[in-house]
Parts: sequence; C-alpha cells; structure tokens
Amino acid sequence: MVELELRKVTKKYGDVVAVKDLSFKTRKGEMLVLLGPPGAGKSSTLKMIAGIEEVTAGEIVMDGQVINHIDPAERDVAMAFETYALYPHLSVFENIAFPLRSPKRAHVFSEEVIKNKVVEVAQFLEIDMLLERKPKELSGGQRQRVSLARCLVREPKMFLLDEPIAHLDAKLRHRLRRDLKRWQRERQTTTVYTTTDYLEAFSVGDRIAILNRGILQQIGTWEEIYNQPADTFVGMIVSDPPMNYMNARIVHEGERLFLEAKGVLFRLSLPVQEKLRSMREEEVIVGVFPSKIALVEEPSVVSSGTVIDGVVKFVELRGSRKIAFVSTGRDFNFTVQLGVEENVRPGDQIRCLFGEEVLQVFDKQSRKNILFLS
Amino acid sequence: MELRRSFWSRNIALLLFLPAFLLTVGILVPFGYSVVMSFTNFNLTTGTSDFIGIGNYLKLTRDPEFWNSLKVTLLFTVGAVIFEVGIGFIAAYLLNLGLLGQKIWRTLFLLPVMLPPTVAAIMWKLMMAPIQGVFNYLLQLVGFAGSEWLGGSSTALLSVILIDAYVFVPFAGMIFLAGVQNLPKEPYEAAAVDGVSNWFTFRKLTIPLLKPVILIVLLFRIMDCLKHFDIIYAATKGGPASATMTLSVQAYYHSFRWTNMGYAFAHLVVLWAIVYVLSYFLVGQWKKAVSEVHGG
Amino acid sequence: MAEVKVEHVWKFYREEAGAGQRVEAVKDATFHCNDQEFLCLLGPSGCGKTSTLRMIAGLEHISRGDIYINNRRVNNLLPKDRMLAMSFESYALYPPLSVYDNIAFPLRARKYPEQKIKEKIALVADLLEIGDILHFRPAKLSGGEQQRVSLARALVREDAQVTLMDEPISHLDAQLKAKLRIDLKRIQREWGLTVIYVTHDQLEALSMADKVVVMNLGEIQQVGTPDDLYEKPANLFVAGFIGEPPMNFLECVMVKELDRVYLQFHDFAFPLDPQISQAIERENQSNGKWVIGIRPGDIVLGVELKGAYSMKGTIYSVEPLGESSIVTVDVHGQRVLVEVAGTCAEEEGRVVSFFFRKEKTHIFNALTGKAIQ
Amino acid sequence: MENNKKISSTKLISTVGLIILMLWTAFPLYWVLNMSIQTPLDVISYPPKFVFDATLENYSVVLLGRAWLGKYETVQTDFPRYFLNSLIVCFGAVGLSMLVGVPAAYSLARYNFRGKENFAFTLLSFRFAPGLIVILPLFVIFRRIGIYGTYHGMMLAYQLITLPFAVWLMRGFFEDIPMELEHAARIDGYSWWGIFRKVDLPLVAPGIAATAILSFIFAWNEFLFGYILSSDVTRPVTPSLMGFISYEQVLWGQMAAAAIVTLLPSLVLAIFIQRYLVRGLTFGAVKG
Amino acid sequence: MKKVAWLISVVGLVFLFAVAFAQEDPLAYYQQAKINWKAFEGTQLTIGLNKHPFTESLRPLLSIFEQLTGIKVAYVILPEEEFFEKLLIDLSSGGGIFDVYMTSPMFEWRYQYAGWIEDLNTYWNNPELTDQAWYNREDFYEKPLRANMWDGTIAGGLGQGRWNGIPVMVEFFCQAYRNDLREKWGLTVPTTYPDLLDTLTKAAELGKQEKPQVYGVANRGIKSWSTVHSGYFTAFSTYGQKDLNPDLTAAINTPQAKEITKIWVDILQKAGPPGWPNYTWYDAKQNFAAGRFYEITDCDFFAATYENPAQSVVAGKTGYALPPAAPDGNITSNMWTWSLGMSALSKHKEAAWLFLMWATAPQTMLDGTLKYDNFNPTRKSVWENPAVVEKTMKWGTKPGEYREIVDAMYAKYGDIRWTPNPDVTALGDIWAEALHEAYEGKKPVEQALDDAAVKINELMTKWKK
Repeated sequence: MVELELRKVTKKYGDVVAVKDLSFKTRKGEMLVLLGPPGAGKSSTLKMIAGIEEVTAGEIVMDGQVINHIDPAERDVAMAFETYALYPHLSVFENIAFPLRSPKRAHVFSEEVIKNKVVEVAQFLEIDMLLERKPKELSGGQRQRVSLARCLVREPKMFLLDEPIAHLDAKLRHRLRRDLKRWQRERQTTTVYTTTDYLEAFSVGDRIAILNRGILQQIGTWEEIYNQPADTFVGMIVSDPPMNYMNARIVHEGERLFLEAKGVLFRLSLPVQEKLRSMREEEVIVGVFPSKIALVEEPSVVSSGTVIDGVVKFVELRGSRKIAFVSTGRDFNFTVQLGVEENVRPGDQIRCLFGEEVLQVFDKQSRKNILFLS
Repeated sequence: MELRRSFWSRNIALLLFLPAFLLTVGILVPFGYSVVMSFTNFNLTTGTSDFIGIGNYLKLTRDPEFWNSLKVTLLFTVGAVIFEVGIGFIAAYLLNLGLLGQKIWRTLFLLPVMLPPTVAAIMWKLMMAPIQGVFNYLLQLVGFAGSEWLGGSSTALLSVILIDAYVFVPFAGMIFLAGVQNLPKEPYEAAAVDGVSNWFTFRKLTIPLLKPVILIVLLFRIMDCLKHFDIIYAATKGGPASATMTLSVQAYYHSFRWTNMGYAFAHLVVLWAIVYVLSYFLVGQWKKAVSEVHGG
Repeated sequence: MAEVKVEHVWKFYREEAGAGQRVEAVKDATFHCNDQEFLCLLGPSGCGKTSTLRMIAGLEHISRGDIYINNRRVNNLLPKDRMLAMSFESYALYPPLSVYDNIAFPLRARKYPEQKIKEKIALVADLLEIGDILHFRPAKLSGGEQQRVSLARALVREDAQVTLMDEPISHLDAQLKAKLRIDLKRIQREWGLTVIYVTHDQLEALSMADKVVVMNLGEIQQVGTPDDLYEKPANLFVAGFIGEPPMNFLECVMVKELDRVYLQFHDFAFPLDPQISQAIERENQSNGKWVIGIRPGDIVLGVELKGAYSMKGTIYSVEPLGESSIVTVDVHGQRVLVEVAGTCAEEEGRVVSFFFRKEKTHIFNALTGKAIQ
Repeated sequence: MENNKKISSTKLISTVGLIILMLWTAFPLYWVLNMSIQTPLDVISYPPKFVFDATLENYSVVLLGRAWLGKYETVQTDFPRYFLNSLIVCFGAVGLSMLVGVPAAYSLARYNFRGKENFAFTLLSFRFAPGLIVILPLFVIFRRIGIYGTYHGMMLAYQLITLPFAVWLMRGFFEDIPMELEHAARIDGYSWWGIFRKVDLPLVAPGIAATAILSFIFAWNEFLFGYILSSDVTRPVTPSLMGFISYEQVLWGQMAAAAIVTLLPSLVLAIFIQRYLVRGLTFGAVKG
Repeated sequence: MKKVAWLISVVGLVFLFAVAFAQEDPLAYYQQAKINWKAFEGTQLTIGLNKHPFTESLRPLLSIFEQLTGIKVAYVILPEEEFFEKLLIDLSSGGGIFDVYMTSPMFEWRYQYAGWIEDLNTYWNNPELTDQAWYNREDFYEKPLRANMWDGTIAGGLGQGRWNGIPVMVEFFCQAYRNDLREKWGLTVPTTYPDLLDTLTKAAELGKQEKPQVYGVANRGIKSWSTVHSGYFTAFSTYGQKDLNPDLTAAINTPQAKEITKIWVDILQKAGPPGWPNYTWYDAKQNFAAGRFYEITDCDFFAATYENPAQSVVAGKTGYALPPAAPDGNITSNMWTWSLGMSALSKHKEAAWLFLMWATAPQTMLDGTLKYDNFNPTRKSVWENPAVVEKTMKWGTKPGEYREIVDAMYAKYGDIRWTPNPDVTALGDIWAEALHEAYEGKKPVEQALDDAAVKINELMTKWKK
C-alpha cells in the first residue's frame, strides 16, 4: 500500500504538450481512474509513473520519496500496456512468468510457486487453456488478457493499468470491470487505471480523475463528478448521450432570478439563484443530463422546474432505454433518455420537465461550473 | 526519451556506437587519401607526387577519353537500368499471377542475383564466344547469323548490359514483387466497387504506391551501374576500342596499367561525386515517397 | 435506388493446407433489403457478415445461391457494373492521394467537372467534419478521420443504387460515434439511400436499422426490426448478443407437478403458463433442460411479488454507472445482473430478494437454443 | 465467368512469358553445369554437345586441388586453398562486422544522438562508392603497416562491404521490435543487459542470422578487394577463377566446375534465408 | 663390437651404392659449380609467374632447386594481363612480395626507371655468388640477352648498361597454316602482305563450306599492347616503320604505316576471328589447334602445342613459313622474350640470384625444353641439343621446316623493335585501341592512327629532354 503523488507534472514531446501541470494524490490502496478521450495524456501519465517516460517538469512522489530519477526496475510497479507489449518469442505462460523470473525476484520464487501464481491469474482471466500458445496465435482480446495477467501476477507496490479491458467482448468486459475491482481491493494495492469509457471508470474507480488535453479537469468520486460536473467537458464525457447544453442569459425579475434560453425561462432553486446573483456576466451555459429530464403528462401538476414541449424528431433504441431527439421548433434541440417502456415515436409531441435541481450552470468563457466553484 | 542516470546508462548509446564509428573513420581515411592524391601528379613510374592543384581535373575536361568513358558509363547505366526495371517489372507481374509451381519459379528466378558478378561474366563470356559459343550455335541453328557479342563494338555494350541484367533482373524483380505483394488490397477493391477503370487505377494508384520501391531499385541499380567494374573487367576489359570503357575501368587503366595514379584518382573522385550527389538526391526522394505512402 | 435480394447464398473457402476441407463462411443466407431501407448485418467477428457484404459488392465469388439487385441477377457482374458505393472497415483509402483526391477519385474516373466535384466534396466534408483535413494524406490521419474519409467517399457517389458500409464508424470515439449514428440515419432518410450496413455493435444496429439481420457462425439467426430483436429474440445467441448489460440466463430443469409445469432453478421453481408449457412439451426434449432469460433491466430488486418469479441471493457487487447501477447478485454461484435506475443503496454481502415478471421472461431450449414463443 | 476466353488467353501469354523468363534464368546455369561435367575435349568441341558422357573429373580436380594432367603435368590452381581463404576471410569479416555492427545498429535504433542520421548516411554511401577509390590507398596503407596480403588485413578491408550492410540491416531489425517490449521488461525489473539478452536478442536472432549470411554472401562475391589486396597465399576464390586460364587452353570444364563450387555456398545460403533477401539486398530499405 | 661395426659399414656401403646406381643424382650437375648453394638455406623466395609454357616447364623442376639449396620457393601464377597488373600493384606498393618475377624488356624499361628491378651485373661480378665459367653466359643467343640490358637512355641504349633479366624463352612471329586445307583448296603460301590478304580472304570464304566452319586467320585482339606486339608489329616493321621518331614523336601514322595497317585491318575484317577485339592469344592458339582456323600469324613456339596430338587436331598437318615480305622484299619479325628478373625490393637478393643462376643454368633450361616443352630456348646448347633437334625436326610439312624458320629469325629477321622508354606498354595500349577503332569501322585507318599519334605524343612529352 503506497501513496502516490504527482506534483505539477508536465510532459512535452518536442513542442507538443501531452501533460500539463498535473497534480493529484492517491490514497493508500485506492483505485484511481484516469478518464479522458484518446490523446488526453492518460498513457503518458502512466508511463511517467512507471518511469519509462522522462518527466519534463514536476515531481512524482511515492510514499514521500521523489522517484523521478529512479529506474523503472527499482520502482516496483506493474503495468499492463494498452498495446499489450507481449514478448512474441515466449509462450503465454512464459510471458506471464516473465516478471517473476526477473533478476530481482529470481531467488524468491520457486518454479512451483511461479506455476501456481501463473495458473491462478490465468484462471481468473479465463486464459488458462491458452498457456502453451504464442502471442501471435491469440486474438486481440486474449492478448489483452495475457498482458493484464502479466501485470497482475506480481505483487508490486502499484498496478498501472492502461485501458486493460478495452478490447474484450461485452460479456467479459462486464465481468472483469466487476472482478478486477475485487481483485484489487482484496490485495489493497494502489492502482492507477486509465479508460475512455465513463461507465468503466464509474464502475471500477474509487475516485476518478478526468483529463482533457493533458489538463486535469476534475477529480473525485463518481457521485461528485456526476452530480457536480466541474465543467462542460466533464458533463460531456460522463454521459451518453452527452449533456445537453444551451446558451442562456440571466434574467432578473425582482428578487427572483431566471435563466432564459431561446425564449424559455428556466426556474432556478434558491441556492442557485444565490450563486448567480453575484455573477457579473449575464451570459452562461445551461447544462442538463439527458437522463435527468423527465416526461410529464399534465403541465399543471408541476410545482418546481420548467416544462418544455417539443416534437420527437428521432428515437434511438438502446436496448433497455431509448434516446429521443426533441426539437422545440425554436432552434432549440435536446436529447432525452427514456425507459424502454415509453412508447415514443418520431413526430410525437412530448412534454419534458427540467427540474430545478438538475440544472448545471457553466461560465461562458471558462466553461467551469458556476454552481460548484469554490 | 530514455531515462539516463549512471555514466554507463547516460553514455551507452555512444559506447555501443564507438567501435563502428572508429571503423568508419578508418574507412574514411583512404577516401581522403584518394581525394588528396587527385590533386597531385602521383605517378608510380616517375615516383613523383607533387601538388598540381586542379591540373588533373583541367586535363579531364580536355580528355576525349574521359568524356567517352563518361558517356559509356551513362549509356551503360541507362541501358542496364531500363532493361532491369522493365524486365523486373514484367517478372514481378508474372511471378505474382499464382501460376502453377510459383514457389519453385520464384526460387529459381532469384538464383542469379547470388552469382558473383565475375562468375556470371565468365559464364556468359563462354556462351557468347563467337566461334565456339553456344549462343551463336543456337542462333545459327534457327537460321540467324551469329553475333560478335562482346567482340563487336556495336554489340559489346549491349552484351555487357545483358550480363548485368542477367545478374540484376532478379534483384529488380524481387523488389517489385515484394512491392506488389505489399500493395494494400482494399484500395483496389474500393476502386473496383467504384467502377474505376484498371488503367486509371494503375496510373493514379499503383504507380504512386510503388514509387518508393521503384526509387529503391533505381537507387541501387543506378549507383551500382555508375561504378560498375567487375563484369566489364572480366568480360571485355573496356574494349573493343572504348565501347565498354566505363569510368571505373578507365581509372583502372590509368592506375594499374599506366601508373598515372593522380589522374586515375581524379577520374574516381569525379565518379564518386556524381554517385554521392545522385544517391543523396535519390535517398531523399525515396524518403519523401515513403512518407507520402506510409505517413510519418 | 434499388432493392437487394439475397437468396440462399453460400460462401465456402478452401482451407489452405487441409485436404479439401472447406470452411463455410456463409451458410444459406436469405434476406431482402427493400428500396430505401436501412439494413444492418449484425454479428460478432467472423460471423460471415462481411463476407455477405463483399459478395453483394462483387468482391467475393458467390459459392452458391443468387443475389439480385433491382431484380437483376448480379452473380456474374463485375463490381464496377453493379452500381454500388461502399465504405470499408479498413478504410481502403488511396495512400498516395490527399483526402480531397481520395473522395474525388471515383468522380474523376467518371470525368465529372472539377467544379461539381468540389461542391459535392464540400457537402460531405461538412457533414462528416473533415473540411479541415482535406489536403492531408491518409497516413497523417487518425483512424477515426480515415474512417470518415472512407465514408465520405462512399456518400459522394450519387449514382450508386445501393450504399454498402462495412463498420463505417467502429473506430470513432464515443462522442463522434453518437453524433454520426444520428447523422447517417438522417442522411439515409433524406437522400433516400438504400443502405446495407455491417456492424458488430448491437447498439448501432438497434439505433439505426430499419431491419437487422443477426448472424453467427455463418448462419442467419434472426431477421427483424430492432424492437423484435430486443423483445423477441429468436434464440439464445440473439438474446445474449443484443442488449447491454447482457441478458441473464438461468439453466433450469423442467418439472411436472400435478398438471402444472415448472422450470426448476435450484430451489426456485417458476410455474409456466399453459400455452408455454404446451409448447415446451411439444418440443419434447429428452434431458428436460431449459434456459430462462431475463434482461437486467427487467428485474426489480428488494421486493418479492406474488405472481412473478421471485428469487433470493447475496449481493456480490454494486457498480455505480451514473444514471443507473448494476448490481450483481449471487444465486447459488450463478451471478445475476440487475440494472437499477439511479444510485443503489444496497451493500455487498446482504441477502436480497428480487423478482421479474413472467411476461418479461424468455424461455429457450437449452439444446437447440431456440426460443419458445 | 463472362470473360473466360479473355482470361485464358492472358493466362496463356503469361505462361509463355514465364517460360521464357525461366529459360533466361536457368539456361546459363544449366550450361555451366553442363560444361562442368564434360571432358576437356567435349567442352571445346563444336557444335556444342548437349549429350555426352558425363565425368566428374573436373570436380575432383578442382575440389582436391590436384594438378590437371594433360600430356604433362600442368595447371594446378590450389582451388581448395582459395576456397578456404574465402571462408576464413568472409567469416572473419562477417564476425567483425557483426561484433561491431550489432551494437551500433542497436544504438542507432534505440537512442537519439547528434549526427546520427549523418553517420548512417555516410555508412550507406560507402555502398555506392566506387571500390577503386579505396583500394589503392588501402593497399598503400596496408603495406606500410604490414598487413598487406594477410587475412586480418583483408578482413578489415572487407568491412567496407559488410559493415554498412550489417548496421543498416540490423538497425531495421531492432526498429521492428516495439519499444514497449523493452519498457515492459524494465518495469518488470530487468536491467538493460537483461532486456537485451532476454527480449531483444531472441527477437532479432533470425535477423542476425540473416544479416550474417547475407553479408557473408556479399563478401564471398566480392572481386576487386580480393583481387588486389590479397597475396597468392590469401587469395579468395572469386579472383582465383582467373587461374583456370592456362597457356595450353582455357580449362573451361574446370573453370565451370570451379564456378559452380564457388556459387554454391551463396546459393544454398540464399535459399535458406529467402524471406530476408529483398530486405538484405536493399540494405533494409524495402521490408520484404 | 667389431662385428657390429663391420656389419654397419657393409650395410651402409651397400645402401650408398644402391642409391648411386639406382638413379643419377640430379644435384650432382649443379654441385660441380663453385657456388655455395646452401648459403641461404631456410630462406623463402616468392616468384611471380605468368601462365605460360615456361612456367609449366619450371614448376616440376623447382624441387631440385629446393633440394639443392634448402631454399623454399613459393610462386604466384596469373594469366598474362592480370599478371602484369598484379605485378605492377605489388612493385609500386613499395614492399614487393616477389623476389623474382617473370618480365620482359618492354616492362623492364618501366621497372628500371621506377627502381623496381635489380641490376644483375652486381651479382654476376661477385665471385662469391657466381661461377661464370660454369654458367657460360656466352651460350645465350645474343639478341634476347642484349634485349634485357639497357642503360636508361630514352629511345636508345639498348644492350648496354644495366642487366635487368635473364631470357628464358624467346618467340618470333611467323605464319602457321593448315597445309591439308591449303592443298585441298589449292592455295599458295603468301609471300607478300597483299598476297596474305588475298589468300586469307579466299580461305575464309572456302572455310564456310567446312563443318564446322573454318575461319581465316587467328589473331589475338584484346585491347592491349600485346595485340600490337605480335603479328601486327611484325608486318609494321617489315614495312620499315618505327613506333617513335628519334625525337619521341609518334611515327605510327606515316603513309607506309597507314598502308600496312590498312592491309592488316582488312585481313582481320575479312578473315579474322569474329569478335577479334576480345580475342586473347590463349583463344587464338586453342582455336587453331582445334582446327577452326586456316592460318595463325602469331608466335612460332605455339608449334609445340600444334604438334602435340594430345591437344591438337592439326598435328602433322601444319605448315610454317616466314612472315610475308614488304614490297621491297624486306622481311622482319618482332621478338618477344620472357626473362626472369630480380625485384629491387627483394629482401633475399642473394638467394634470389642463386635461384636465377639455377633456373637459367644450361641443364635446367635443357630439362625444361626437353622434358616440359619450353620453346623456343634461349641457349644455343639447348636448341642444338640432339634430342631437341630430333624432336623439332619433325615439325612442319617437311623435315626441318620449323627449325629453319627459327634459325633464320635468330640470324636475320627477328629482333626487338620497340623504342626503349618506360611508357612503351601504355603506348602499345593506345595503339591497340586505334586498331580496334579501325577494325570496328568507327574511324578510317588513317584517322585512327592520326588520333592515336596525338595521344602518344602527349604520353611521351614527359620523356622528352
């Protein structure tokens, strides 16, 4: 159980900045997920922690000790590569056993122990029947699991997992994002894990750090992130379909504040009104997760929140839910997530409720969430 | 970028490199020597080696033999390269059709490229011998007049090109074959579905895609032909008259027959300069073509 | 525009070293794609969907059976004579040409005036957000960009009767994928395209297709609308393949008690409606094994309901996923997934009850995999 | 197929083309083989003989280095010794090249340092330089330091042929190994040397073998260096083929036998590493 | 004890007698000389040799020298062109692996000038090393011996000054023809060059009927001084021409020179071997011996091959004749002599001298000629040796035909006719190229010779005083 800290870490490749001033601190035994689109700097961060990429600026600290200049072999971390990095000349068994046979551990493990460990992790990852094969005889998903196995077979200070289950089929991915988390928790090994999939991040992460273009956008538990997205980017990346955004203006009607967007007045809760009152800028962005918009039958029963009528342009079936694309006719479109049982067809008129508590308000320039700015 | 720590790991790149570097510098020394000596009247018979500035080079410009050998060198190069690229292309096409026994044909096809050029020259000289050679025998058998082959000034250059082609057509063919085999299949399928004619596809797609490979063949063959020595030396020694007298052979005459070392070096330095500039250019073109096709 | 008929089509490959052993990539495929229809070929990798598409395109020889485009048998037509447009999973871009020239390639071969080419390219480039990369070469582009160029090249062909798409958006990132799913569908509608679309992603098929052909191991499993597939999967494969998280399957044994037929899963017995039990008995299966399938979203946690199928189990894990959570319940070693809207307060290790409705239950023959309707 | 006829006619033309191509390739080899098993009188007979009583006399003379007995004792070429010389020189040259070239190639493939590409191009340009321009200076220098005509002197000179080749080709092989493999091994606790031994070496082993064999073939086929820089004791086999010209007659039969024996190692080795040939012949510029 | 000693001495004696009577001791002859043959025992000599009958006659005898002196002899044998190139490379490098090498006056002029060849007079006059009486230098024919001496004067001084090499064989250039075909075709032996042209043209025509075809005249043609040197230079000097004027300007383009050159080129074009410019003397000799030519105008000593039935189908069918005459009746032949010279760079000069003494001693030369066909010998005693006479008398259409020609050559017609200067072989190369150009029809003969003259003039500038 170690504690990892990054202090203002920057990574440049030539003129390209991959990671900029990244600072965060893991807790002991925690699973921290780096979430972001491709090119966000996740892999670079992992590689710097592992020691195979040089840190351009800043410090990487493990248990209080700066490890910038410590050889990767000395850091005692295990890493699963996104590109698998399997040794083509070794069998699956030897690939997994490779770290156990390193000079550092050569005398620690007997052949039998190695065998037991390899078989255990192989069974966990459902590759125990492939141990005799060479990497080139495996499918992409199988290779990824071998790579993961090679990482998990060790008992290092830290696991670094770079999109470890991205290329597995749906069933296995579902199982592994559940069981990987258990594996890690049982061993209490501090882990940094990267993914582009917010569901995966939410599922496995004790906390999630969201990266965009090398910059940390937000770090927190999934609830913090989901309920208080720090900026429009976070709102976009932790929801599918992405958060609905619209430009809005702050409107004062006596003491009460409203947000006006495309001719619609949005009612606001009192705390939100208080927050906005101090705002100098009038122009803001309103954001609502599609899953937080509700359908209502009767307009009169609604006491709080805003009701908007629209026409369904298009319905996307997603198995257990449906996504409706709604147009209000005033150049104002949004998406709503519905249950599969809602019988909505293109052309239907529907009535949507934007509750006061589901509205997020972002600054127009900085795109930061005004409501949770500290 | 790698992490660098101890002296060993910091300088490992250079340390690993050092022996090769020293050897290379060692190889450069004779090059330098040659260049320096090309500015002298170094002559083995008279024993002189006085600095005469660009005297040798001035003499070259006035020397019809030099111009002739430059011409022969270029003719040989152009002829051999056209021949080898042309036949090589056809060979690659034929060997890629998947005709019966393709593997055997491919193996057989590449055998000549492993021949020591001198052995090839001797083999062909034997077969081309005008009086007792098998070529003239076969030609006469089917009613053609025999040729003087290497012994005729109009046929000698062609004959030497033929020998060179024998050895190096497989080289061109193999590389083209590799190029053709590495052509991505999908763009052709896309073109087929899009209803694009074969000729349009060949012109706009195949040729540009094969450009790096074509350039590599050109690079290696042009450079080899320009400096060519082995085959011509073994087959004709530059004759008849000066019909096959390339720059290398001319330089050989000047040095190891007539002892005019300084003058011979001037020939070689000019040849080297041509080769160096051309190879620099072609390598650049090749890198460009590669990046156009494969990115980077 | 046109309709496409695929009639009893087979595809064999000869295995290279094998002694005449043939690999059957497509087995007796039959389906129709109507004019202006969006048809999806859906299945896992290696299921034969791409082979089918390539036979329609004319890139693969048809081993047996017939394909008709506009009622004309095209088996012996060269690809170029079938008047198709196609985008390739591997992009199939022309490496030496710029993006612009790539898209213009089929048009130039047809000697379109440059001005017209320019206009058409501007249109698709705008749609696919590739306007700013038109002068790059393919090698410089990311996978997603290349995929969009490939798509653009197919869409620019206005003379095509049928547009074929092989995994056209599989390599895009989630946000762009979501956007293009909608845009592609919109274009197809607006332009009235007949589209045959190959994908392995059930979400794409469900969200875009008018008709889905589900394939596995070379065989068509089911042809139907997205709703059909979700609500009435024809067999275990379709049921498991469509829907995320995947459907739970419980292996049961048929038990007859008095006149009632039950499906027994450990100590839980699920009574069957008469018509279903009749159907089951008709199939008359020797070992009496059946599979009950229930989607995670159709299970309600925490309560027992009379008249529904109720069970008990230990909570194995809780996965928060934002707007919903997935709870895994361990029932006698079988992991049952339950999708719960919003946050779930349950804790691991607790014993919970849950139930699901009879009408949401799918019953399959464990041997043949066929669903009982 | 609708255009069956067209297809079969192109197939016919292609087949004829292939046959011509194969005749062009095989006939000279066949003819030399033919000559090598003819008696001296058959060899020079005219019209040339396609059918004759084969003899292995030429081979036994060549391989055993026996004097050829005409009427009186005459040409003796010491072919076995030249063969041995070639083996010694080529093995030595290749060994040295690999010893020096493999680390350099690794360094070029894995590290960035100033002047790296310049150096690499300079090395490549040796391949294109006219051989004569180095041979005479080398000759003079070798004489001066007393290694003219010695095996190790020739091995050094042959570096001009084998070293650029080894470095360029091996660089490509090292670059084919993804950097990530080394990264993975480093994280797994291996030292630089351990990684080189356990990861890089097994992966480039076929590459090393191919490079060694190919540079061996290049060295073996070389003429000018061997011709000028060797003494009679160390003369390699290619220039020694000239030795079959005797005053009595050119010993075509033995020359042919010697030529066959000379090209045999190259051919056998080349077939052995066929799949690396393209790569090798182009200095790795085309990944065959 | 006594018995044993007696026994031993008897056995020893018997053994000695057995050895003595079993075969004549080959060393005995050499041991008569007042030379300490064993003085350099253990030394190793390296000898550079051309592929040549002389070489093949020397090699089997070398073991005698090794026994006699205890000196090891290593040798390098190369074909002619390669031999001279390799020798040049070796000598010019300044160390020289050769102690002794085969050479010839035309090359000695360069080697002497460059300081690569030793003056043999030093050793000849050293009584410690030489037994002049035993060696009998006067036995050598004057012409070849003197050809190897030069005082270093450009365009003069031949036969005086330094002694560069000891001639080991000599050759002149004569006609050899197929007498059987001559009779069959009704041809005569030509006596003038126009006559030669006429005869060979006819022969070439008639030869087309033969199966396999018989060509007119075999003649070497490679682009080298040696092409000029043989038949062509013989004709050229017959017409009274020189290579150089006394002022070192080229003389190869005088009207008479052009006239004879035209005839010569005509012969080659009409009756010469196809592909003449690539034709070596090895080829010429071999093809004539194989019966593919009517005539050859090259070295006389090739007769040794033609008359050897093991290598030739024309043995006994060949006639020999003097070269044709000029219009004024003049006949000449060029002369070539292979010699053994000592490298100035040798580190074992005294041992090398012993080798030279041995290799050119009367007995060695006789053995070489008699047992191993080294023709034509340079020692009178060898040429006149009864066994040699008996063997060579048979050569030709009538007894003594061949011997008569050689005798006449020595007496009258043959001599070295090049103008001494170090660049004579380069001059010859230029000239040969002119012949090629004329033969190929790229230039008229006049033009080709004029152009070559310009080049020769430039070549010779550095030797003008």
